[in-house]
Formats: sequence, C-alpha cells, structure tokens
Amino acid sequence: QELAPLNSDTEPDRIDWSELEAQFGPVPAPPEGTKIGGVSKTLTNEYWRSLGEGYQHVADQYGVEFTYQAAQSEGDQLGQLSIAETLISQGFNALLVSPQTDANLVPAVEKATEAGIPVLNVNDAVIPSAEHYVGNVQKGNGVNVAQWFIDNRPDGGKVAVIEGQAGVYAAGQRTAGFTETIEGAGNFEVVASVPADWDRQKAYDAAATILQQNPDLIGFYANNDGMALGVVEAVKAAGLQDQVVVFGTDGISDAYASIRAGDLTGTVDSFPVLTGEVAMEVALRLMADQDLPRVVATPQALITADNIETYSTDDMAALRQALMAPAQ
Amino acid sequence: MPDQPSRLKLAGISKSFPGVRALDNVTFEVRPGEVHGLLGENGAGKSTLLNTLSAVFKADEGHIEIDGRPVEIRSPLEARAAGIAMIHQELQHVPHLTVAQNMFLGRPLKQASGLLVDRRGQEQRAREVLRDLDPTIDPKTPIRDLKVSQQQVVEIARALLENARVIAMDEPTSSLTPAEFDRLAVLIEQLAARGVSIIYVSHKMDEVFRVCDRATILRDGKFVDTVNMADMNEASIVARMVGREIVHQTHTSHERSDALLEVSDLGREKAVQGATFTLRRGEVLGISGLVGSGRTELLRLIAGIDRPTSGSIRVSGRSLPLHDPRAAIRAGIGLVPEDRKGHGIIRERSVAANMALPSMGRFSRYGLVSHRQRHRVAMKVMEDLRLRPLDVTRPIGKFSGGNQQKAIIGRWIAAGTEILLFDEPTRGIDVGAKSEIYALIERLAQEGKAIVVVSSEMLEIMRVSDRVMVMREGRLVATLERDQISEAAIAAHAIPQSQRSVHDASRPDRQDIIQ
Amino acid sequence: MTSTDFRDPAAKGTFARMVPNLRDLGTLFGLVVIFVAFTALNDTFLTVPNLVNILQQSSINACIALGMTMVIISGGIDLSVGPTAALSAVLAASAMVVGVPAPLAILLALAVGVACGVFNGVLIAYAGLQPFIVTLGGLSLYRALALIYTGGNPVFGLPEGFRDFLNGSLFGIPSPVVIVAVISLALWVMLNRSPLGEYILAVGGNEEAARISGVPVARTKIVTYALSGALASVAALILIGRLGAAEPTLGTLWELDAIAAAAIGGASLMGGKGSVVGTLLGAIILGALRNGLTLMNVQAFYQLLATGIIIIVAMLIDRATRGR
Amino acid sequence: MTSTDFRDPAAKGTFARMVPNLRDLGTLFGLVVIFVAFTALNDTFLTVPNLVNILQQSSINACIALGMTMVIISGGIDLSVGPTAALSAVLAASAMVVGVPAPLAILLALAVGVACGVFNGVLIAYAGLQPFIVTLGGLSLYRALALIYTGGNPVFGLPEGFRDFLNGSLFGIPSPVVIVAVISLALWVMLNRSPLGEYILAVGGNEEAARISGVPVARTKIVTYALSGALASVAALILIGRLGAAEPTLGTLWELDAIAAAAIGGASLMGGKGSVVGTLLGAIILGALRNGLTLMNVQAFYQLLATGIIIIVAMLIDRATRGR
Ligand SMILES: Nc1ncnc2c1ncn2[C@@H]1O[C@H](COP(=O)(O)OP(=O)(O)OP(=O)(O)O)[C@@H](O)[C@H]1O
Ligand SMILES: Nc1ncnc2c1ncn2[C@@H]1O[C@H](COP(=O)(O)OP(=O)(O)OP(=O)(O)O)[C@@H](O)[C@H]1O
Ligand SMILES: O[C@@H]1[C@@H](O)[C@@H](O)CO[C@H]1O
Ligand SMILES: [Mg+2]
Ligand SMILES: [Mg+2]
Repeated sequence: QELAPLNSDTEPDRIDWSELEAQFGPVPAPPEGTKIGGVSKTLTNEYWRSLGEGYQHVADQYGVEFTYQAAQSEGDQLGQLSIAETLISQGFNALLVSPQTDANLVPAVEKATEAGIPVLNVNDAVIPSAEHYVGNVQKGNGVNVAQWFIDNRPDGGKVAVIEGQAGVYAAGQRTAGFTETIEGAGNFEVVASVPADWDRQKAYDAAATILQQNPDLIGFYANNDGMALGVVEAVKAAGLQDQVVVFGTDGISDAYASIRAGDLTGTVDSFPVLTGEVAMEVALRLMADQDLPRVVATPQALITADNIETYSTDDMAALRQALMAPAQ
Repeated sequence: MPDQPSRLKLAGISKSFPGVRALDNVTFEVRPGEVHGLLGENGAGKSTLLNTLSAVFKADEGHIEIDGRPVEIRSPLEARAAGIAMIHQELQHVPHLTVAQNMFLGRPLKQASGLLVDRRGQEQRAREVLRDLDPTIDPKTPIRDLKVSQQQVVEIARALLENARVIAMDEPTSSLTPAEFDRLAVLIEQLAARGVSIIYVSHKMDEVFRVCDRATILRDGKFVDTVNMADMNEASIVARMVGREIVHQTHTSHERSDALLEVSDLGREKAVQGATFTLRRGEVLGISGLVGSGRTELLRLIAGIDRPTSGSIRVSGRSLPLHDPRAAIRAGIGLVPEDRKGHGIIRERSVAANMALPSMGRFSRYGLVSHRQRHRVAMKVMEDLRLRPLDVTRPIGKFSGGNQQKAIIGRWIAAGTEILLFDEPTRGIDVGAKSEIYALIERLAQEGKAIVVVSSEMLEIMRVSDRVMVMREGRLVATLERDQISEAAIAAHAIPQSQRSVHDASRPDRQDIIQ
Repeated sequence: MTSTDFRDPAAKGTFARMVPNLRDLGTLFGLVVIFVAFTALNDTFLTVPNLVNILQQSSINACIALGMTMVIISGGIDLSVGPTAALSAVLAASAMVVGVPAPLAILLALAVGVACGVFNGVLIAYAGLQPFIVTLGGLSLYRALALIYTGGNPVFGLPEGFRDFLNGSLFGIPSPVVIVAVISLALWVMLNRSPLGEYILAVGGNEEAARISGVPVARTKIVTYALSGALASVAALILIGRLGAAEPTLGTLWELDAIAAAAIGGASLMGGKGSVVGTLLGAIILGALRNGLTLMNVQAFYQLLATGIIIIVAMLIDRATRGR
Repeated sequence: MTSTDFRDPAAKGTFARMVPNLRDLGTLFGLVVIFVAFTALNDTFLTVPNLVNILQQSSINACIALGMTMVIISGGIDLSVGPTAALSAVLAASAMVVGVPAPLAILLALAVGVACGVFNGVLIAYAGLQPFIVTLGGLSLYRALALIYTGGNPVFGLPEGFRDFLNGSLFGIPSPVVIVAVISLALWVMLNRSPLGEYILAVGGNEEAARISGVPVARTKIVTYALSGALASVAALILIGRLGAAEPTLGTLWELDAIAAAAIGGASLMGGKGSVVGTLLGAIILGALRNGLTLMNVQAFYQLLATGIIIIVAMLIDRATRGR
C-alpha cells in the first residue's frame, strides 16, 4: 500500500490517545509468549528512560516479554540501526522505535514490515514511511510556550530560543512552533535563536552571552529541559531571575523540582511514561488487528507553578484522569 | 690536467641558516672519473654543500654546472634524474620498509604493466648490488631489523643502483668496519674507472688517502684549497682543515686502581653470552670485534637499556639492579650510543637541555631547573669539546653531525659520570676533534674514571686502550694486555674460523697507508 | 652463520609473504576470542544469517576505516569523513531525485568526496597545516554545507533501481559486503604492490627520508585524503541505498569508529604502520561486539562498559600474542 | 665567528626567554584577527563584561586543554577527558549531597581524575598499548561507570558554599578564570623550569634517547595522563559549580575541543612540541568564536559554517605569520 510520507504534526488520519478506549474498546489481551522490542534513542536522557518505564508498565500488566535497547548516545545513528536489526532477527511480535533521525532506521523497519511485524514510530523523528506513529505534536511544544508569553506578557519584549542539535526534527519543529507563534503576536522579538546541541553547558554559555547582548530580555525557551536548567543557572548568575522567565520541554523530574524551587518557570511536559504506556497499548491493539488511525496523538501540557500539583504524580491512572478532563 | 673539463661544478655557492653562514661563496669542481675528497672540520659546511647539490636545501647564491652546462636542480628527484646520487650523512630510511623498498624509494621499479611495483625485480637488483658490499643482507628484511652498519651499507648500495654520473658520499663509512670499507674502496675504484665521479666526505684520513685523487678543503664555510692527494700527507691536510697545529699523542698508560665495574656472566640470548670482566678506575678498556659481534648489545646491557637473560653487574662492589637505566646512571654509568640520531639526540631541544637530561638533579634548585647553572655547565663543556657554534640554546638538531656527537659525550661529562661506555665515540668526528676526544678519554681516565670504548676503527682501539677485549659471535673470546695489542692479534681473535681466509685476502696493510 | 644457509632466499620470501603478518594474526586472535565468547553465551550469534548481518553492519565502518587507514599510515588523520559522506549523500540524492541517472549521481558523489579530500589534503600538504585541525575545520564546514543545502531536511525518494542494486546480494552475500571486499582487495594491492602504496608507507614512516628520496610527498598526502573522501562517499552511497534517504546529519561519529577500527587493526597514529586486513578485522571486531551485546540484551550503559573493557582487553591480548 | 662573542650566554638566554616564542606570537595574531573582526561586526563583543564572559566560558576548555597539551607533548593523546570529568563530577557531587564537606569532595574528585589518568597511563606506559586506543576504551569505560553509578540522572543539590566559591570572583575576575590562571602558571613553570617538564619534552621528542639518558619514561608518561585526569576533574568542578548539577553525560566532545585548542596553540600530535601560552590562546580563540557567533545570532547551520571557515583561516594566518 502506498502511504503518503508521514508528517506526524499534520497527518489528518489521527486520533487523540484519550479516545482510543471509547472507539476501539479495552486493550485486547495478547497471546501467551508475546515478545515486544523497543529501540530508544539513548538512555542518557531521563525522557527516554521514562518512556521505557511506560512500555514496561503495560508489558508487565499483560504478561508481555519486553526488551528495551538504546544507542549509546543521541546521534549514534548507525549504532541504533545495528541494534534495531539485531533485535528484529530475534523474532519479536511488535517493535517500538524512536529513531535518531527520520531515515536511520528505515532498513530495520522495512525488514520488520516484510516479516509482518508491526512497527510503531514513537516520538520524535518521523519515518515518512511509518504506518503507525504515537507521539505528541512537536510543534505544539513551542506553540504552548509562545502562548504563555502572549497571555502573560501582554507588553511583549525580547525573547530568545536555545535550540537542540542542528538538523534534528524535534528541535526544528519546537523552535518553529515557538518562533512563528510569538512573532505572530506582533510585540515580541526573537533576538537570538542559537543551537546548544542538547548540552547543558553549551546552553549555559549561550544564555550568558545572549544576556550580555540583551540585558532587557524577558524570557528563554529551550528545546529540552536539560538545556533549560543550564539557562536557569545563567540567568541566576546574571542576577536577572526576576526579569527573565525560562521554559523547557519534556517534563523530566529535575524540571519539576526546579519549578517547585521557583527557578524554572515552566516546561512543556509530554508525559513520557504515559506516552510509553499508550504506545505499548497501541502495539497490543495492532497485534490484535485493530484498524487504528495512522497517528495516535499523545498529550502535552505546559506545567508551571500554578498547575504543577495536578500533573505531578506517579499514579498514571490519576494522571490520565487529569489529562482527559480538559480533552473532553 | 688542469684543463680537463669538469663533470660537475658548484660555482659561488652561499647558504645561510638563521645565525650561521654555513657556506660562503664556495666553488668546487669534480672531474670525470675522479674521486674527490671534501674535507673539513665538523661544521665546516661539507654536508650543506652536498645538500645544495642534491636540492635538499636551496642555495642562497651560486649555480651548478654539469659537463659545462648550467643546470637547475629543484628537487631531490631532479638531482637523481640529472645523474647525481647521494649518500646522506644521517641514515635516511623508512624503518618498516624492506631493504629493497628503501633502496628503490622514490623511483620504484615497475612491472611491465607499469602499474605495480616489481618487487621481485627490485629484490633481484638489490641483491646484485649488495653482493659486492655485504652479501648477508637480505633485501627482503625490514631495514629496522638491520644493524646500523648494515643500514649504512644499504644506503651506499642505494646510490650504486642508479647509473649515476656523480655519487656524493657523505661519511659513508662512519659506522663501517675496516673490512667493509675495504669492499667499498674496491667498488669506488671500479666506479671511477668507469668514469663515475665520486665526492667523498670522511673524517678518516686513512680512507681519504686510500681512495681520493684530489681533495677540496673547507673551513668555516669557506673554500680553502683544492689539492692533489699525491702531494699531501696527513699533517698538511689537517693543517689546512683546522688552520692550526694538531698535536699527535700516543697512548699513555694510566694508573689503575680498584675495580669499579664487575660484570659477570652477563648475557642476552644469542647476542651476548657469558660476558665476564672487571674494569678498574683509571682504565680504558677497548672492545673490538666484527660488526654484529655483540659489542653494542653488551654496552646496552651494562647501561640497563635491555633486559639481560643472565648475569649480574656490580659497581664498587654493590650489585646493580639490571634493566634499569636510571639505576645504572645513578651508579655512575653513562652510555654514548652508536645511533646518534635514533638514540642520542632530542632534536628540537637545546644543547644545554640535551646535556642536562641525565643529571637534572644537579641542575635543579628547590625542585626547579636552574637555567643559569645549566647554561654555565653546558657552555664549559662546549668550550672543552670545541663544539660549534658556541650557542647552548640552539636546538641540537641544527648542529652538524660531529658537533651533535660531541654534545652527547658532553652529556656524561656534565653529569660527572664515573663509568663511561663509548660506542663508536668518534663516529663522524673530525680529525682535530678526534684527537681532542682521545685526549679527553685520557684525561678522564687520569681523573680516575673507568672507560669502555667500542670501536670498529682498529687504530682508535689501539690508540686509546690499556687493555683490549675481543668479541666474537656474542662472546668475549680474548683479552689482550697493552703489550699484546696489535692489529694482527685482534683480527686473529675477532674473525670466525669460517671467514678467515676470505677476509685476509682482501685486506691491505693499513699501517702503510698512514705513513 | 648465514653463509651456511643455502635455502633460496627468493622462495623463502614468497612463502613468508603468503602468511598474513604477525600483527594481523594478533588482531585475528582478538576477533576469535570475541567470537568464542559470544558463541558460548548466545545461540543466535554463530548462525549464518547473523554472521552475514555482522558483516553487513560492519561494511560502512570498514569502508570509512579503510580510507582512514591510508591517511593514518601516511601520518595524518581525517576527522571530516562523516560530514564528507553527508555532503556527497545529499548532493547525489538530490541529483537522483531530479532525474539524474544513478551512475552519474554516483560519480557526482565520488567527485564530491574527492573534492573534500583534496581540499583537506592541499591545506595539509601545501599550506603545512596540522591534519587534525584542518579536518576538524572540515568536519564543521562540510556538515554546514550539507545542512544549508538541504535546509536540514532529509532527501527522500531515491530511485528504486539504485536502492535495489545496493540492497541486493551476490551468491547470498549482501552487495555492500561485496563492494567493501572489492575495495579492500584493490587497496591491498595498492598498498602492498604499487608505487603509491610505497610512497604512503614512506611518507608516514619517515617524511624526511621520503622527501630526500624523491617521493612526491605533498601529492602522496593529498591522494590519501582524496581516497578517504572517496571512500566516505562510497560509504554514504551504501548507507543511503539502505536507508532510502540522504540526511544531512548522517555520518555523525563515524570518524571515531573508523579510527578505532584502524587502530585495533594495528595502524599507528604516528604513521608508517597499518594494514588493510587489520583494519577489516578491526571493523568486524567492533561490529561483532555491538551485535553480540545486543543479542544478549545488555542494557545500554553496560554495553558501553563492555565496549570499553573489551577494546582494552582485546588490545592486551593482541599485545601479548605478538609479544614485545 | 662565535668564538669572538664574549657576551655572557646566561644573560642572553634570560633575555631570549622573556620574549614569548614565535609560535605563540602566530597564535596571538590569529586571536587578534578574530577579535578585530567581531569587534567590527558587533558592539557588545569588545566590552569588559563580555571579555570576562569569554574568559569564563573558555576556562573549562582551557583547563582540559592544558592537561591535553602535556599529554600531547609527551607524544600521547587523551580521548577520555570528558568521561573522566563526568565520573569525578558525579562522585564528588554525590559525596557533597550526602554531607561530605566540600574540600574533601574536591579531593575525591581530584583522586578520581588521577585514578582514571593513571589507569590510562599504566596501560600505555607499561603494557605498551597505543594511547589512542587505551583512552578510547577509557572514553567508554568511565562514561559507563558514571552512567551506571547515577542511573543516568543528574545529581542536584550541591551545597551553596561550594557553588559560591566557584561562582565568586577575585577583583572582578571570576573564580574559574583565576583558577585556570593559577594552574597555567604552575604548568608553565613545570614545563619550562622543572625536571618533569624536561622529561615530558624529551619523551615526546625522542623516547629512546630519553630512556638512554635516564629519563623515567614510563613514569613521565603516567604523570602526564594523571595530570590530564586531574585537570579534567578541575574542569568538572568548575562546571558543576556553575550549573549546580553533576550530569553523568557532561563533557561530551570535550576531547575534541581540547585537542583543537592545543593544536591551534601549536602543539604537534607527533609529540615533543606544545606550549602553555599557545594552548591558552587556542582555547580563547575557540571561546571567542562561539561567543561572537552567538552575539551575532548567526543561525545554527551558518554557525557551523563559520566555525569551520574561521578555524582554517586562523590556522592559515598563524602559519603565514610565523613563516615556514
Ligand atoms: N638545518 C640546519 N639549520 C640550521 N643550521 C644548520 C642546519 N644544517 C647545518 N647547519 C649549520 O651549518 C653549518 C655547517 O654544517 P654542516 O652539516 O654542513 O657541516 P659538516 O661540514 O657536514 O660537519 P660534520 O663533519 O660534523 O658533518 C653548521 O654550523 C651547522 O650548525
Ligand atoms: N636490531 C636488531 N635486530 C635483530 N637482531 C639484532 C639487532 N641488533 C642486534 N642484533 C643481534 O645482536 C647481535 C649483536 O649486535 P650488536 O649490534 O650488538 O653488534 P655490534 O658488534 O655492536 O655491531 P655493530 O657494529 O653493527 O653495532 C647481532 O649479531 C644480531 O644478531
Ligand atoms: O533530546 C530530546 C529529548 O529531550 C526529547 O525532547 C525528545 O527529543 C530528543 O531529541
Ligand atoms: Mg656533515
Ligand atoms: Mg655496535
């Protein structure tokens, strides 16, 4: 079947995660001895470990044997491909992959598809030929933060973006979402938008330099939380914490802690554990031949001191409740 | 004769390095079929002159003519194409490549296809050329596995490969034994008879008198004279080289006292076996032997560089930890290695730094190096050894070969070392400096130091030694006391039974040449 | 002594040359140890499909590492291989997408690789800059060009014919493996039998001696970088054939893997030493390592740990095997 | 000739030693060109706060690069600096979090750095392995240990006192800059005035000759790696003081930046050459580059482009300035 190249952010054939149960019923129990494999980008970022936790929850719940492997660093494209290929040769019933880039896992996916193994692309690079995608709208991350500025800083002002690795899909989309939205508002100016390669130290240095040039800056948006936490320190070191707000992306636990401490202003949480759970459930549904839409959108929410308690929970059922509420 | 056209003419050559005018308007002519000596003290500019000829350096001024026609030589390859082959003073080879590959480096022999190297052909050719020089060298062995002397033979062989019209030899025999020189001398005669012009640089006067027809003498980068060898004797040549009188001394015996170094049953696999001897203060012990007889290896074992497989060493009665160069140095043992470039100098560092290396403690105060102290000592040693130019801060790599050698000896003098192991100590050292070094050895012995001299120069051994030990195939086979030392006696012990007849036949009486 | 040795030295030589050299045997031994260990620990490891898999997975690194080996032997280093690969990949892919026939696009890719290599080489050989710095500059430069040219987006839509060719197989052996085998053979001949090979060894072994002997030192260096660039392009073609897309970010960290393969295979970063066979074995060691650890489902952090330990242990074994 | 020169050579030497060497002047000129260019293009660049900023941002790389310089001069290389830093950072941070006093934790960090360095050094000096491979193994090994120890999570909650000390300043100069200045001075003295420095230069210049001259070759090598490890720890401490967290992933690619700084500053990867001043200038060049490009808000891809071009151009200027 000829699939149009996927754009996970705009694909019309989509469903929100919250509607899965309503439309397709409860998750069908998998047959005895089901084995599912997961290929992550890296385990050095809490985000990807949390995703794995979510996978594992559901796998445990349904008695599925689950194997989670990751490349050694973000950017290790060939290594990830080798891992994926090696996993496939071991006879899994479904595969959950989060590719380093849009293309680096294509041969593995093709091999799996040939073998009739369903493959889910879970976050954030998008394989254009992917039949199934589970994840959030990357662009939405940036849009969310821009919206906060528009709502909370009616006078506008100068803002800056700390980008992820040049050329990475998530980084590009998040930046674009933020920049387009905030510039659309008219009274904001994005005075700097520079890459820090997902690196806290580089983010710190970039932020320090940007503040040199723009002492009247009012806020930063960083493409992930690790970088945002570096920016926070730079802002503090410059003594500008009362003037400059800092936002991150991902919702890792350190970001939550920092928000509580009053350092980080907010983060766009894409609920990695929940995302992992949803993705694993989608895998089980697909194995039961349910005809799901191509994209299953997972939730994201801007977390600030105001709403942090609502989302800060290890109880996934409660979290699902909380997230469903506004969706309805 | 004077009207005979020259094969090669270097006209008005000048060349300066930062701080040194190495050549000052030197003109130099060589006739076809002539063996032309190029003589001068260390640092006189001999190598520099030859290097401008082979385009390793570009001359500041002057030009080159071949057969009366000016030629421009811009690269070593062009020099070779112009029929000029060169044997460099320092060994110039690629360690991991084979003998044959090294000989054909830069101009490989190609197969009929023109694409691939004709290995077999190269090895064949190499073997042919090596046959006359040293048939035991296998063209297929990596060159680093050869001994220094054999490497030098390869260097010579390489120059013979091409049908060059001019072969410039810059100290080709500095690490060869007399026997090997003899074979080279025969070859040189044959080449000259075929009309090849040879430029021959050497500090060994006997060699120069044996092979050269004429000689040009340089001093401090300037042309001094071109002479017919027939009209000259050693003294008159040397006078022109150094511009002063060299006092020739003969051997003086020294007061020997208590045993300083006791070596017993020292050995390393096949190379050295069961070496046992005692060295006293004030004594100069010569070690003679053929190339490969294990002399270098023996010195290295004593100096703690290599790990012995048997034996023990005592210094002043105290047993010395083996295979520990630092312990050896602390015990007062210093080695002047045979391979100056590979094992001696640290090119980029100053003479002072090179000299101070073994005795950092002596030049340090409060844990820091006292440059002032170091410079003062180095300067004194340099003056002592007539090292030129007299600049302690100059990187050692920028000195002429002979001066580098002096600096390495100076290293141990500066360190106040008690037991000095000299491996071919005058390799590449000019006549003037040579007698200075002999005098120095004498003086050191008189001061109560103990000295071992390994040398392939028979005259040198006889000149300096109080006692001579002869090595053969890894064993110390004879000890000759002062009154027993003679060339014949040494040779009788040094040469293995199997080779004796061959060797004697090709051997002229060397004493005659000198007188 | 030697004079009593009447064996024909030429015959002896030929025999000696047939036996792979000692250094390569050491590397081979390291590989064998790794294979034995994984075979003992996992059933899938020593099966034909998995071995083919390992070879296939090692082919890209092997390709890069072979070019790197030539550069390293000549005394240099090439950090820019990944971005060179990326640049030729996106240019060749774009060409194919707009209809340029595949063979022409392949030539284009090679030309780009050679151009990058020559640029590095000229700066090193003629301007006298340090290889590390020049190719570090290249690392940024070529990556930037690839990103700017594509706007950061992957180029999709490679013609099927091109992909089929690279994903096909010959007698059950995947094309990439065949391609790398052919390249290895050619490089082996080049290094061990051609004048150029001698020049490369000579320049790395003793540049001064090489210059004095009339070896065209500058040209030799440039050729090694050009070769490295060309092989980076070949690796890029193999990869985009497999991926069906050319990404401007492809090839990250390739330089480290390639240098590791060459070094495990006995190449010395001081120049003058290295072998085609050794590098191939090095690449396979690294490939087998990753494959085996994944088969055993070792977690990422412990894979990293194992990789570190195994590299060092393999080197120790190798060192012990061939003695001092 | 020289014999007529009666000046006191020692005095002459002292004078010569006051003038920075030619090589460092070349690097300085490269730096000046970059400064002039950025000053012309941006108003903020040449302001005191920004210059302080540049120094501060260069301090971590400078620290690593100084250790690297010692290793490089001795003829080696240390790829494991980043992971060494990460390991000592997470261990020291954890110690502080559970209440170990900061000075003790700092000692712990240094001990860890030295231990990693000694491990590298012993394998290189005694087992005779290639520095590149050993420290590539270390690169994986130490990173793995840091990741396993922390489970991949950053360690937060460093005591304020520790952070204040590292984020403080002396006469307006940030502590990290002061620390690096002190280290530089010490290393300069070590390299140029101490026996150890002579040994390092000798080992890198001609290892065999050094051994024969009684240089403790193995020990000297080990010391350089230990130094490199210790300085990696210092860099790690500076960084965690600044960021308030110790991440097991910190220090990625530090080795490349450090080697680049050393090489820009004139260190030769062949050993025997390198200078403290040159490396400092090299680190500042790289820091100024990143700072200037950020100030000018150059877009990501073009930053990469500019970095590549400027590195190469700076090297060309440097080369031209000091001639052949
Ligand atoms: N590459 C160089 N750089 C600087 N100075 C040099 C260089 N090569 C030679 N010199 C200097 O040029 C002068 C002549 O040196 P050269 O090597 O030609 O002497 P030589 O006559 O061959 O001496 P020897 O008998 O010791 O070999 C010496 O003062 C030497 O220090
Ligand atoms: N580099 C080497 N590779 C292999 N064998 C060697 C090497 N050096 C020495 N040997 C062995 O050690 C023996 C002794 O060599 P050594 O160099 O000590 O002799 P030598 O008498 O000093 O000769 P030379 O005049 O060449 O220095 C040789 O016969 C040879 O077998
Ligand atoms: O590293 C980032 C993570 O932080 C997460 O945001 C997903 O995208 C990755 O590339
Ligand atoms: Mg000379
Ligand atoms: Mg000897």
